[in-house]
Amino acid sequence: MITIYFFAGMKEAAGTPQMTWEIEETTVKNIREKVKETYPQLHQAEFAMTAVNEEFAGNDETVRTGDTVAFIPPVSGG
Amino acid sequence: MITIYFFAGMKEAAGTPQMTWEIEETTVKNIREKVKETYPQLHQAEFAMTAVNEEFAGNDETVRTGDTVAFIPPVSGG
Amino acid sequence: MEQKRNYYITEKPLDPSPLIQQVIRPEAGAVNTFIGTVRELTEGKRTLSLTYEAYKSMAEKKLEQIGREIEAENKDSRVAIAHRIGKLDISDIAVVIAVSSPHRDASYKGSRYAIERIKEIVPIWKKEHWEDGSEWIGDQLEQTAYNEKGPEEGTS
Amino acid sequence: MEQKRNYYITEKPLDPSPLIQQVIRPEAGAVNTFIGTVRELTEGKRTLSLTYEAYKSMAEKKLEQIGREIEAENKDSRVAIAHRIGKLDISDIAVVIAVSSPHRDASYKGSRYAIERIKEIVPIWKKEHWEDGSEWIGDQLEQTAYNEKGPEEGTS
Repeated sequence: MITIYFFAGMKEAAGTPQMTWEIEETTVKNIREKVKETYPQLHQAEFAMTAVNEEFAGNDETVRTGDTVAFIPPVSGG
Repeated sequence: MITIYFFAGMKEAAGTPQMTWEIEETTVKNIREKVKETYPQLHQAEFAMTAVNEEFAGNDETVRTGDTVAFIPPVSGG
Repeated sequence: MEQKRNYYITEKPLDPSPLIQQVIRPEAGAVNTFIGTVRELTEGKRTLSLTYEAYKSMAEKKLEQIGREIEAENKDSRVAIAHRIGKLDISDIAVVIAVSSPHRDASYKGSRYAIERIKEIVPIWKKEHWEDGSEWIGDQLEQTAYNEKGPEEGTS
Repeated sequence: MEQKRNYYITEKPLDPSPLIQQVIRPEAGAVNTFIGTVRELTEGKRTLSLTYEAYKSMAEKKLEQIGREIEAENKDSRVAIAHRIGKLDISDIAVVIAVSSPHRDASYKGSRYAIERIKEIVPIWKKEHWEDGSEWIGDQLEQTAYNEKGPEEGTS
């Protein structure tokens, strides 16, 4: 199982801070597709940065069961 | 009477934080001479910056009775 | 005690003093501190309050990474950074950065680097609340938002 | 109460917090603070303690002048500066500068200007105490000391 986190505007658009996906192994690219299928209103899933296990990771990154994937919309801290 | 202040190394060299001069009107230049006469060991009186009534002032500045003149060796605060 | 850590996200009001104390040490003669506070007016629009949200565990890692980057650039620098989340009122402190170094140049440089870097890589988001609505700042719907965004004109 | 003034010389230990609080305000989103502390090693020589002396009344005027210069350059900046005098131990705070402004650029610039300017025009002198003696720093016997002195490598 892979856990997927949403924050800020994406969390509000999804109506939830997280979803899970029962899969052994996939890629960040496939997770974007899965999220868009599940929450069609989450346009940001197409382009928002992503982090795997709290480190920024690109579309080709392999994601395995137990991993966490977070969508990171443009940050605005400071 | 004009009051003349010494600080830091000049104060230690003079052995006093101040001296007075009973004169109605003079210049910073003359005060340098007066100080060198009074405390020959105060070499710094030749070139240290001076302030009249708490504002930096040059050699030509007129100094009148009641004024204070301070010798300001190179500062090292901060 | 989160006040004993050099990099943390907190919901509590931020006090700069403990962070400053954590970087003061005999080898350092300079501490530069940057404090970001909630500004009332941004481009003429009146902010009522802000809400900050963080991906807390990753944000703390990224704050620490920024500190390590500064210490790698100048091995005698020491860094502490804290960011507040939750609801903040006008003039509340959102972020505190403290950088010590033997000489002042490196402390200014490190502190400046830290605030710029926070605005690039630390997963924290700000929602501005105005009289006529609210919006997540930076959370653009266009992909170009990443590439075209200029210097952040947020709280600081 | 000297803690309510924005520019002062004090013999008491310096706490940055009240100075920071004095410049925080709704229009400002950024506060840059510079803190100079007593460094143990300067060019490899071990300092035991420092003594600072000031021409107090003039020094406070000059600190205020520096603040006015910064606020003239950037009308939305606010400045507070305090300098400690007397005997200071290693790691003690000698100077605190706090500059607030709407955006961070001006706060960094103002803070940096203030510390450079203090080292030029504020009548404060530092005596370093080492194991083998002590010396007033900057109080050179040569007239050239004024012209040739490079960036001060004092406490900060």
